[in-house]
Parts: sequence; structure tokens; C-alpha cells
Amino acid sequence: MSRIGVFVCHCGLNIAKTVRVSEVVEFAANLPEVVIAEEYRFVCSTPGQELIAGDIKKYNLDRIIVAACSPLMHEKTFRKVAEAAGLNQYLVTIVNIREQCSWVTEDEDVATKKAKALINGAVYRARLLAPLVSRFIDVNPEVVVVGGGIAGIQTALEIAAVGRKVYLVERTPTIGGHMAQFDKTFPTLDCSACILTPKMDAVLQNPNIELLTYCEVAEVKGFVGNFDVKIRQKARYVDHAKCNACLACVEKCPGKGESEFDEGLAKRKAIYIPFPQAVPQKPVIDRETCTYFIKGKCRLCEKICEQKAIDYEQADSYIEIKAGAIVAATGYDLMDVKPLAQYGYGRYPAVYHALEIERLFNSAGPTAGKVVMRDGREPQSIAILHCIGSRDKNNYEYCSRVCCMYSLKFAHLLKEKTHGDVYQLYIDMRAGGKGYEEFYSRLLEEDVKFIRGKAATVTHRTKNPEEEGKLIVEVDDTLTGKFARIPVDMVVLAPAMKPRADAKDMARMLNLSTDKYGFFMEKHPKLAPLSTMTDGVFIAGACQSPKDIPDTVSQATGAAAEALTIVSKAKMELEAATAMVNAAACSGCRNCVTVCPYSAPSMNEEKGVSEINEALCKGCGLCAAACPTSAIITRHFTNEQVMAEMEGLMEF
Amino acid sequence: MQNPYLPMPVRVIKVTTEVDTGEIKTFRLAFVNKEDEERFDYLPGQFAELSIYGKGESPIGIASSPTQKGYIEFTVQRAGTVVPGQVTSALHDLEEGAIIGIRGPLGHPWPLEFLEGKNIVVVGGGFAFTTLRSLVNYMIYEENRRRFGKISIIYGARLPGLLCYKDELALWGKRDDLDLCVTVDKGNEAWEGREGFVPAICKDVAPCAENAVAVICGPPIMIKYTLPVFFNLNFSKENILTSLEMRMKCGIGKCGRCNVGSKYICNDGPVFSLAELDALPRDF
Amino acid sequence: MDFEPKILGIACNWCTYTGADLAGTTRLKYPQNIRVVRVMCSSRINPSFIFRAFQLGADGVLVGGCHPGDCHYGTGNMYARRRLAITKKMLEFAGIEPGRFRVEWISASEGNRFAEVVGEFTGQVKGLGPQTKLKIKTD
Amino acid sequence: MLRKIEQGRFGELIEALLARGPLYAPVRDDRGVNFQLIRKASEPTLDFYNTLQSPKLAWFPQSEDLIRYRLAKGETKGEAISGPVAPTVVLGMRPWDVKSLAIMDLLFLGGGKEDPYWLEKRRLTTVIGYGLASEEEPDGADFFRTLNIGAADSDGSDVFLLKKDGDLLLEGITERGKGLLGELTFLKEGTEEDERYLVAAKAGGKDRKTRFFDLDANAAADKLKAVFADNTFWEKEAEGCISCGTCTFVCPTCHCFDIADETLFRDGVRRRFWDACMFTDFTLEASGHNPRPRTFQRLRQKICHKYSFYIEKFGVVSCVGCGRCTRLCPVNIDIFSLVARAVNL
Amino acid sequence: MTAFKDIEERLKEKAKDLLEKGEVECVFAYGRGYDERHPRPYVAKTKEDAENLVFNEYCTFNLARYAVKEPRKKIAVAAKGADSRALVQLIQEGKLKRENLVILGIPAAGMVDAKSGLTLDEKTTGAFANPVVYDVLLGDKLPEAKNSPYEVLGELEGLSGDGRWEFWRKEFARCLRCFACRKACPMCYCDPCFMDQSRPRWADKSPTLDGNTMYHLTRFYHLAGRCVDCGECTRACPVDIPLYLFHKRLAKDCEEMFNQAAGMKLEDKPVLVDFRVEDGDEILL
Repeated sequence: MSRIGVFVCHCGLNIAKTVRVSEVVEFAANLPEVVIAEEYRFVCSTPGQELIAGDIKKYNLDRIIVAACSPLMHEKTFRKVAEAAGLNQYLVTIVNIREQCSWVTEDEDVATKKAKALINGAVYRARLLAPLVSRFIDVNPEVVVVGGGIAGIQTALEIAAVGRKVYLVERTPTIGGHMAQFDKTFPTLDCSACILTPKMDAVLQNPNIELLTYCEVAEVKGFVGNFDVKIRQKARYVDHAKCNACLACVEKCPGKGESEFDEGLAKRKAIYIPFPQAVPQKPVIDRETCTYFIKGKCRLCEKICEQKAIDYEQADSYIEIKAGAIVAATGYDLMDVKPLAQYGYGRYPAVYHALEIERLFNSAGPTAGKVVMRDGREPQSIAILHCIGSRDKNNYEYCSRVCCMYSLKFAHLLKEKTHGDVYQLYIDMRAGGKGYEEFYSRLLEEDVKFIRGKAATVTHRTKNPEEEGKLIVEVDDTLTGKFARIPVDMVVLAPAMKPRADAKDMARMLNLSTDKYGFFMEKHPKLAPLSTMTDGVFIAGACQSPKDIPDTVSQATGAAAEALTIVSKAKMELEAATAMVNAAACSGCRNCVTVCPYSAPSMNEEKGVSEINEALCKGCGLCAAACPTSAIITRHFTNEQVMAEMEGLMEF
Repeated sequence: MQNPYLPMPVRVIKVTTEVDTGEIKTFRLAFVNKEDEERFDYLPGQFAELSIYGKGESPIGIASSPTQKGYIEFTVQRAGTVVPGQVTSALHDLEEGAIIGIRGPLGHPWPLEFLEGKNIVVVGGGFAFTTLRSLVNYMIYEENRRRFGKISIIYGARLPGLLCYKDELALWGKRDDLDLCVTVDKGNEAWEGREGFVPAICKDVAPCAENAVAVICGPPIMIKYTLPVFFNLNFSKENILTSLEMRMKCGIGKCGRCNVGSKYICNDGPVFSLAELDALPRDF
Repeated sequence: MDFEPKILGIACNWCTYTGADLAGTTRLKYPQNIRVVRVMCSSRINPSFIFRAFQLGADGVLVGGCHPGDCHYGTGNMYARRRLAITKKMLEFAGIEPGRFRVEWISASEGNRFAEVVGEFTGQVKGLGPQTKLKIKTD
Repeated sequence: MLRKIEQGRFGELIEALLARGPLYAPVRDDRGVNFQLIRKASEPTLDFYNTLQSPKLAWFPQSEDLIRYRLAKGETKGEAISGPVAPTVVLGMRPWDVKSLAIMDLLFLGGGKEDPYWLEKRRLTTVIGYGLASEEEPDGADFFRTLNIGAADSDGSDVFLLKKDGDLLLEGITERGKGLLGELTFLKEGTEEDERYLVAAKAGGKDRKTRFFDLDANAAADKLKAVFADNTFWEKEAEGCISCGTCTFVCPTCHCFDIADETLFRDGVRRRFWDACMFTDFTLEASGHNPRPRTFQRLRQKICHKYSFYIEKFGVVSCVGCGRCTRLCPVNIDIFSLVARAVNL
Repeated sequence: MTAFKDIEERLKEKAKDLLEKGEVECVFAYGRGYDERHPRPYVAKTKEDAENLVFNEYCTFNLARYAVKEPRKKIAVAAKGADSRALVQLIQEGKLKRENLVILGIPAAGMVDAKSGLTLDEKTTGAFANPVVYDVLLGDKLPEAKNSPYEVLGELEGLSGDGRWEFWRKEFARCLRCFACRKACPMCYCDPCFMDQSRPRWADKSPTLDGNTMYHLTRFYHLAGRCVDCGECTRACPVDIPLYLFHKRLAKDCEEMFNQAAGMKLEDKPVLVDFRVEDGDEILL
């Protein structure tokens, strides 16, 4: 037999106006196991709280029921009162007789009847409530940031700035990401390198940042506050501890490979640094193109290296890191446009994609900043095709957001560098963002030919002499309503930004959900855009959705703050109303393991029963309803408690 | 005829928490109706069904002795590990003044005639000491004491905090007409008594089998290791008694649940000598 | 006096229950035959709860959860949808008027929707009359 | 005393019995014949060989309310429901089923404690046994002859019923039976010829062929005790057993029951209802310990209870060879051959 | 179609072979019962045991029910169409490992329930003639039934709601609570079953109509999308409750709503522990 106290609130007239409180109190007082039932004008007021605390002691109550406003309003308040009076907070039951009773009817009888029923339900349930204690776990103070693009760099710097240790994991030999490939950035047209390289350098200099380039995340175990991250260090065949970055080896290397950084428009050595300002400045050997690895002889670099840093025997190695939080900033890939045969990329040398153009503009690029085509000619007319794969039901339905702006940037730079005709073929011009619209208007002044319509095809099939030797872009001009053929020397495609090819694997490792394209899902699109369904794992930048640099950087800063809120605490409270498994009743059907979005349940194979990691459990009860033997007990919402409440609600 | 399925109302007049885990409590019950009290005529070793309407019934050994007038006592352990048993946890929630039901007395008592004139060795472990406590209190009751020979008691628990009836043990300890030996598997700083497992203690107490009967109750593991000790001391199987735990419902040998061999534990037991148990199929 | 049905509501904490509160704070009026049980997520609902509710004498059962995709726990209501769909089919095949059971996705901002749905559903159940099939006979 | 009535007037007999009080009799529905509480005179039938389920439900219903209570503030009072049992007639019980009553009496009225619910119904119920007519062939699963039960034994019945050509013969066995027949004035006197027929039928019933082996109860009891520990034997026998309760529920001599409180809102009843030693949790203790966790142990308990323990305790086999358990076993486990194998091991 | 006798022979042969070679610890098949019409589930552990195996039209048992109790052993199981689906379903649920199973597939038509005398076909249960997964096939493949196994539902579906309730109420009222249905069901491997729980007590422990209804409805639900229509529950029922009708209906619903039938593909996930973003709300109407 429990000793229940019921407190019915008038809430001034909010409740008392429609609910006959004294009648309800009398009803409650006569229920079995109810020791005392009281009413008060404002139970949430200080005297009201004192009334409860007093009665808990006076009648030594072991359950209290407060019939007042919604639990979402004052549950916390009354839980505090109970705790203060030495009663476990989970033994408090709130009955919502305001929002869901007195406020939604004018009929006194109806409201009073309902209030009684609701309280009766609470009494049935309260009897079965059990005290719960929140548990605390230690939090590892360090953070892992995955991805060394501008997003990752920014996040790492922010976290390091408050003195927390950060591991910055980058898959390529250098940090910098796509931004390092850009020449200028819209709309301000300031040089990308000039604003990025100082940050890259800052990363290198920062004692709190451990830079792990040429590394990949191999495995992630554990949970918020206690992640175990396994990192694979790909073999560089150069011992960076010894290397003094003289780069003499690069000089001598006979090997030739296509420069990934220059999008294959230029060559690089087999031992190389991706680009002059790369961080770190120390080279790696690319097995595929290295003469020694191919032919078994050469070893020139080894001979030249005074530091004896070259080590052909080097193998992949693994680094184990413990971290309290993880930020995924893995960025994006540019869509491969070859499959879109109608645009002729790969078939016509004069068709380029956006990143290639960026490199052409760049003074440190393959053409030293001159816009010349693969055949060496300078184009006299250029068409820039928007929305290649974006806003396209057959490919990517979404808008990639940055193409309009960089296409305008391209137009501007092409004008500057070629004096040729520049055509913009766009569906809609999207210039939302600080200074973007202005930039657009400015371009309208620069005699760029804007054609509203999505390019249909790019072909070399000519129809008249003046088309000779040119590429013809066919387009429906939706403004004139005419079908146009535009002969040009050069075609620039603005392909969709898409998730990284291996985004799904990363998602699996971090237990993130992805949208239908493969971008990482945020916990809530509006209110938790940087958090994910996995506590302690945050996302920043284009791995969540296409975005420009300013958005990326602000997200990165936000993600840093999110990560810090976790690692800045030494301990962390866990949800108390979690689920647990009654092993004796578990039939090992694995339903819980299959359905849980947090991977809280797991199968203990030799016992043949499932076990729930309460640190991961959020207490939603999904598993409990999936459990055929009701072996899973969702604390505070047990089958017994819920059904008892139903019984009470249905009695009168 | 009195309906054996209908519980008699009893009032809880005292609740004692026996162990510091709170998992074992002793309930002192007084009959609401005089005639029921007279009808409830029991001896040590018998049990009763405690009934709480809406929850059910639970068979519990009687922990008090008929020599204690005006009330009966039951020591109840909260059953179930993860999911607490309906009845026992309801019992544990009882407060003084509450009214519950009782059916009984049920089963056979310790064979007192057989014990008369003999030296009695009482061996108990943990919570299973309840009906032994009843037996001891019965035997040391002044009018009864001389009917029995030497009384030695060996009682053990895992930890000092898990010993039941601490005050009573203290009183017994002061008496010179019985030898009390209380032990715990593992003591603590406050603990001054003996340390060691019950079987080991039995070994070095080494009660003499001469005209003696050993009455042993405890967890299976304790029984398992204690019996050999007594065999070595030449106690015959006829002279070793114990009480069986079995799931019971009706308590009057009808429902079949406690059937083992030709016996219905609730009705033909729960008290048996080892000799009798040997005659039963090993199915309990 | 005409028939006043007993309706059991089971609402998820994050969306529908909050939506119901909103209906209150905006002082919308709707029939008070419904009595709401709060659970953390619609995926907590075991179909046996529904059967039990009818046995306890509910004339109708209304389940409310977040809109698919907005589940506070990500995918909870996706599973709930399948379970409750089966539940509905079962009731129908057992001969219980399917109109007595309804699942609605009502977000925290849809107070008016909550009021509407409850009003509509209550009317519908009224029309069906007392639920006597699964109800446990108490004499 | 011997009375008779044309089979065509069976309905009148039923009418008369219904007029006296509650009547259980065999009724045929789409699934077969079973004993039911009769409402209309047209319901009962005598055209059956054996009922699917045993008639024990007339004395030991599948579910029986013992106590009614209401959970209240303060004391919760319970009142026993020993509802006034009216004088009842059970008509059409086959000899083996009649025999089962005596076997059940030993348990329900023995052991020094009487079960009031069983006793009350036994005291007030008249049994009309129903002999197997000579032309009716026993079912292949039956083995009542092994239990030394004749197809037309009348002992245990108050009135014994037997078909003869177009007639139904009714023999008064006990005083109560004779009293009943006396009240049924519309019955005709039985003739000498009927007498002879009856005697012959009873004798003939003795050696009616069913499955048979020579069973010495006490020897079997000892043998089974000896075989008890032979796990391999029992594991093999039980390998098909799915541990359901069918055999026990249809058995006329299975008596196990459970007791539970059923509460709705705050009103409840304490109820007893059939339970089965074949169920996994039959012996499961609150501690989680289960002395019979495995299927073979439960099957062994059931067999030995009937063919060993019961004999040792009460001196009789707790089986009448009605063959119901065998007929209805989902996996065709056959107690007859099982026991035969065990005994001849 | 291969004669039952020949299947029996091949069964013996194969079993002997497997046991001799020690490729399996035991073979779950059928053995002689107390007469021809009443065979029994039989476990052959030695090649001598294998001699005792039988197969005839009365060998209706779904042996998956026994296999699931031996998740770790390497075993062989004789499996007819529905039985093999049960095995597949159990593999999906992680209860059995494919690599631990040697499935002795038996294409069988015209199996007969000895008790009712009914043939197993699309009008009753176990219509599936050919095993869906097997290691060896002990007979020639058979043509699958043309008619949908769901046609038999027509009559019941034709009734009004009240009619259907009346039907099921009568049936549930018969229930003895012997639990033969759940004990015979290969998918009801739970021990304890939800019915054995005391907290909460989902249904009256005593056999009341309400308790029976709760038991059966909940069990039906637990088998939704898992039931392979082997019909064991119905054959096992001593009072002949046509449980298969409800199971069939839920199987039909699952196929319609989630287009997936139980136990057909090893890589499937049971429909109720799975979802698709495309699942529409129309299924709730």
C-alpha cells in the first residue's frame, strides 16, 4: 500500500472557473491509498510548494500527485519540491487539468468529471511508480574533428582556442579542402588562398591541435563523452618526424602523376606535396606512380634525402584516440558530369567543370592563371551552364546554392581575362546572401549575356558556317520562348554538390542517419541543425547540405561550441527513465537490437539475451513495444504503469 | 465445514526490517476475530498462505512460536530480482494497521515428539532460519525446555547486515541453556563474532551425534556442503531434518503444484528427514 | 440522456501532447470525452494497449504522434505507423468497427488540428454507439 | 430396479430431468460431442462413442470462482462464493469417465483435507452412466481394458443407461439412482429379458477389445520409480513433446489447478482454474529456480504421477484409458505405448 | 510427383549419410507413432536411428519448431514448403544460422491432417508445395497451387463486422488455454511467453473470454508478417479453433501494405521491425 497525497490547484480561476475543485478533492480523498487530498489557489507558488513539502513530511507520503497545469509547465518545479522534501522526483505525477481540461470546455460538469477521471488514472499509475536515480559518467575532454577543409579547420581552431585538445583528421596529404583550390571567392572576389592559408598555418602552429593528415577514421566505438576512435594512418613512405621539408626529393623525382589538386590539368611528381602552401609542407610518395614501386629500382629520393626520412617499408598504422565529442566536417564531392552525355564533358576537350576553371584562373595553377583551353587556344566565347545535375529530378532534386554565385564570379573573371563573350544559361538566378544580389546587379552591367533556360545539349554538329569549329549549346530561352543555338569555344559546367562518395560508410561508423541523397541528417532542421541523432556527434559544412563558405564557417563555429558544451563538463548526467532488459524474460528475438535508433540494445550472444547500454538509451520505448515477451522495462513508462493509468482513466 | 480457501483477516501490528538491504522484513500479525485465533493452532515448522486480495497468496513459514501468545510472525523476503514478486512486494509495502488474510496452519510441523529428550542441533543459513527460530523459541520456552536435551544453534549469513533476528540472537547468546554460534561469511570492522562458512563452522563445532538430531535449513549451496559434515559426524539420515521449499498454491495437497513422487510437499511436508527425501525422486 | 463515449487518447510527449496543450492555451473548445495518456513516443505504444483500452470499456482510441520524419527519436513513428496499421486491420477483421480506432500525426504547433481531430473523432464514435464487443462485462 | 423407455422418447426423459434441476449431457456441435449444461431438451444426444473432452468439468470446472472482493480504503473484505449448488444430473457418462470420479475423490477428499467445492458437487450430483453397446467399436487410441474397465461397467453410476434395440434401459444402481428413477413415473418397467440383456452386456463389456497389456499397478509403480532416473529414456520419449497442456486438460483424472486474483477496476475474484504440469512455468519459483526446466522432466512427472506416484499414495492408477490424451496430442505422443515401453524396459 | 515411400527412402539415405559422415549432430524428421496415421516428430542421432525414419501424408509437423531450440548445433531438418519458410524466417530473426542447417527439402502435396481428415492446401494451410530454401531436394519439384491461399478468407471477410465478431467470440470462448497453438508454432519460440508474465499481466490468468481474446489477438499480432501458414497452431488445437484464418488475413495485409511475405528471402527483415520512408499514411486508413 502506498501513501499518496493529491494536490489540486485552482490556478486562480483558470481551473477553478470550470472544475469544481472541492468536489474533485473529496473524490480523490476517498480513493484507496490516497492519504490526503488538498486544494490550493496556486500550488506552484511558494506557499503552495510549502504545503506539499509539509504534507510529505506530516503524512509521510511516498507518492504525490499534483493536479494543475500541464507537466510540460511545472513538472520540474514539483519534482524539485519533492526532492527537497526527501521524496524521489520520479514519484511525482502531474495531472493536466488546465490545458487539457478546464481551458478546453465551459461545461462545469464535464470538466469536473474529466478531472476526476484523470486523477483516478494518476492514482492507479502512481502506485506502481518506482524511484529513479540519474547516473553520471566521466567525459573525455578531447574532440575529434573529421575533415580538414575550411569547416574542419575552423572547428578545430575554435575548440583549440579555449584550450581543449583537438585531433584534426584529414584524408589527403594536406588540409585546406576545396577552398584551397579556389582562386577568388564571391562576392568579394578576395583571393581564397590569402584568407585560407593563414588559418591552415594557425592549425599547424596550435599546440592544442594534433594534425593527422593522410589519415582516415577506421572505427568509432563508445558513446557521448566516451568515444573510442580508431584512425588509420596511410603509409606516406616518408618519415615526417625526420623530414625537414627541404623538398629536394620532389626536385629529383622522375615519377609523374596527375595532380589531384589541379583536377588533372597538371602533373605532379610521385613524391609530392599537393600544392606549394600545403600543410604540412612534408611530402608523401604515391605508390601508383613511384618508379621504385613500379619498377623496383630508382630510390632517387632516398639517395637525395639527408634526413634519411624515406622509408619504402612503411605500412599503414593505426592510432587509437579517446574523445568526448566528434565533429564531422567531411565536405562534398562535385558530381561526376561524364554520365550526363548531353553536355559532352570528357567527349569535347573544351567542356570544363567548375573546379577545373578555378584552377585555370589561379596564378599558381596549371596555366599560371591564363585562361587557355586544353588545345592552347584562348576562348573567344564561353557558355556557363547552371544547374548541371542540381534541381534535376533525375539527378539531385535540390539546389546546390553556390553555383549561381560562382558562375557570376566566373563570368566576371572570364571577362577580365579573355575579353570573350560570356553566356550564363540559368534556370533562376539565386542570389540570397550578404552582398550577393549586389554582385549579380554588378555583373548585369558587365555585358554578360544572360539566357534564362536550362541548356539542353552541347554538340559539335554544326548547321551553318559560322558555327564551324565551335561547340553549340542548345537551349530553350524561356524569356523569348525561342529555341536558341549558341556557338561557343568553351563550355563551363556548374555541377551539383553531392555527398562524399563514402558518406554512407562514415554515417554508419558515426551512427548518423542520412537523407535520401546521403547528406548527414541533423537532429532537427531548425532547432538542432548541428546536432545528430547520436549524442556527441556534430556536423558542420557541406556534409550536411550544399553551402557556401560563410555558412560553412559559421556552422563550424557553432559545431565547435556544441562540442565544447559536452567536453567542458567533467561529468555528464544520463537520462534516468531509460529502458532495461529483464534477462529472465528475454527470448533473444533481437527486435530491440534491430529497431533502436541509438544502438542501445545489443545481443549478449552466449547468454542469448539482449542488454541495453543505458548511456545510449533515450527512453523512447520503441524497443519495449517491439519486445514480444515484455522483457524490456521502460522505466517510468512500464507496461504495467501505462496500462494501470488506462484502467484508472476508463473506470469512471 | 470451514472453507480452507478462505483467508482469515489479520492485522499487521508490527513490521521489523531484519536486514540492512531492506529485502527481508518480519511481520507481526494479530487475528481480527478471536475464533480464528483459536482455530489457528500451530506448531513450529508449519507454514501459512498470506493473502493480499488483488495480488494473490504466498506460502510463508511461521517464524513465531506458539508459545508467543497474541500474535504470529512471518519473515518475508521480497521475491524476484528484476521484477519483484507481486505478493511479497505487496507485503513489504504493508504498514502497521493494515489488514491482510491468512490461511493455515498448513503442512506438518517439526516432529516434536521425535525430538523430545534428544539433543538438538539447529543449523540455519540466512533467510531460511525462520521456522528454525520458531523451533528454538518453542524449545527454550520454560515449560518446554526440559523436554529437550542440549540445544546448539549454528546460524550464518553472508554479511553481518544480513543476519535476521539480531536482538533475539543477542538474548539467546546470554542464555546458558543453549550454545549459540553465529557466523558470517565475511565480517566488517564492527563485527566481533565468528567468520566462516556454515559448513566449516559445523566442522569445528563438531556436535556429537549421540542421541542428537540435526535440523538444517538454508540455501541449497549451504545444505549441499553441510550435510557431508554431519554424515562424517555420524548423524544418520533419519536424524537429519530439513524443510523443503516448493512452489505451492492451495497448500492443502490438491493443486498438484508441489507434487514430488507420492508426496505433496505442502501437505505431507514441508518437513522431511533426509531418509524420507532419499525415498523421493530427485525432482526438487 | 444521449450516449457520451469514453475515448482514450495516447499522445507522444513531444508533438501531440504539446499540441493538445496548445489547444488549451489558445482556449479552443472540443468535446471532453477524451482522456489522454502521455507516452514519450508513439513507438512506445504496444498494440496490446489498444486492445486493452477497448477491454477497459473505451468506445474509441485515438493515437497521436509526430509527423513522420519529425519524430523526436528519429524513426520511432515510422515503426509505430506499421504497428498501428496492423492493429487497425486486426480490429477490423475481429469485427470491431475500425472507426473506433484512429491514428493522427499532430505536431506541437497544431493545437487547432488536435481540437478538430478530437471533435471529429468523438462525433464519429458517438455515431457508432457504445463499444460492447471487447468491453469486459462487469456485473 | 430396471426401467426402460423407447429411444424415440429420449426427449421426454431429458425434459423430466431438466425439470428437476441442472443437467449436463453430451451435445453434438460442428466439432464433435461434448458435455454441456443443457438448456433445451433437444440438445443432448446419445449417438456418440466418446466425448472429446472429459465430463470432469461438471465437478471441477475449468474455471471456478472462490472468493469475491472489492479493493477498498482500509480493509478489503473477501466473501467466499460457495454458490448454492442445486441437485444436478450428469447424463451419458461412459464407464471409464465414471471411474475417473472415484479416482479424483481420493485426491480431492483425501489427504486429511477435503476440498469443499468438489465435495459439494459430488454430494449433490447424480451420475447416469452410459454403457457401450455391443455393436460400438472402441477407438484405436483407447485402452480402458488395460485399466480393467469394462465397456459396460455400471459401478460408480447412480443410474446406468444402456441402448437395447429401440429402447434405453435405465438401471438404478444406488439409492439416489433408484430414487431418481422412481420419480420418473413415465418410464416403463424393464422385463426379465431386459435384465438378461443387461447382465450379458456388462459381462461382454469386460472383454471388449481395446489396446491391452497386462498391467500390475504396483509393479508398474515400482518399475517407473526405477526408470525415473533414466534420462535418456525420457528424453527420447519426450523429444516430440511440445509441452502444451492438451493431454492434461482433456484428461478425466488430471486435477492440477492454479489460483489467481483477477481484478478489474477495484472489483475482483480469487479464482481457481485448470493448470498443467506440462507447462514450463508450472513449477517455476519466484526465485527464478525451476526444478523441472526441461520438457522431458515434465512429461516424466505427468506419466509417473499417473502410473506410479498416485498408486503409491492412493493405491490406484490415475488413468482410465479413455485415450483422449493420445487422440488429441498435437504430436501423437501415446501414453499407453509409453508406459508399456517403460514397464517392459 | 514423387511417392511418399520414395521420399521416405531418400530421407533415410540422406540422414544416414549425414550422420555417418558426422556432418550433423542430429536429423529432425518423422518417426513411427502408435499407428500409420499417427507418426511422431523424431530425432535421429545415429545412423541406426535413421532406419526408423518414416514419411507419409500424415507427417504434417513443422520441424522448424524443434530446430529453433538447437541454435548452436549443426543439424539437419526435413522441411516441406511451409516448414522451409519457417526456417528462413527464423534465420532472418537470428534464431538459426544458415550454415548450421542442412535443409532436407521435401516437395509435398496432399498432406493430410489425421485428426480432421482435411488435406493441406490453399483452402486450409501449408499450401506451399516446394521448399523455398534447401540443401537437398528429396523429391521432384511440384507445381505450386494456382489459387491464392487467401481466397478462403472470402467468406469471413464477406460477413459484417458484427458477424465476424460473433464468429471469433464463439471461437475464443472455446479456448482451453492449453497453449498448444503457441507451443506448436515454430515462431512462438519465446520462453517465457508474454502470457506467462505477471507484471504486467496482459490477460486474465484464468480462461475467461476476455483473457482468451487478449491472448489470441496479441499472439496474432506477434505473428503478423512472421506466420508462414504452416497451420500447426490450428492442427494442434484440441477444440479446433481456426486460428489460421486470422494469421492468413494478417499475412495478406502485410503483403498488401509492405509487399513482403514471411520466410521467403533470407535477406528480408521482419516487416514489423522494419520500415520504409515511402510507407504512406494510407495504410492507417
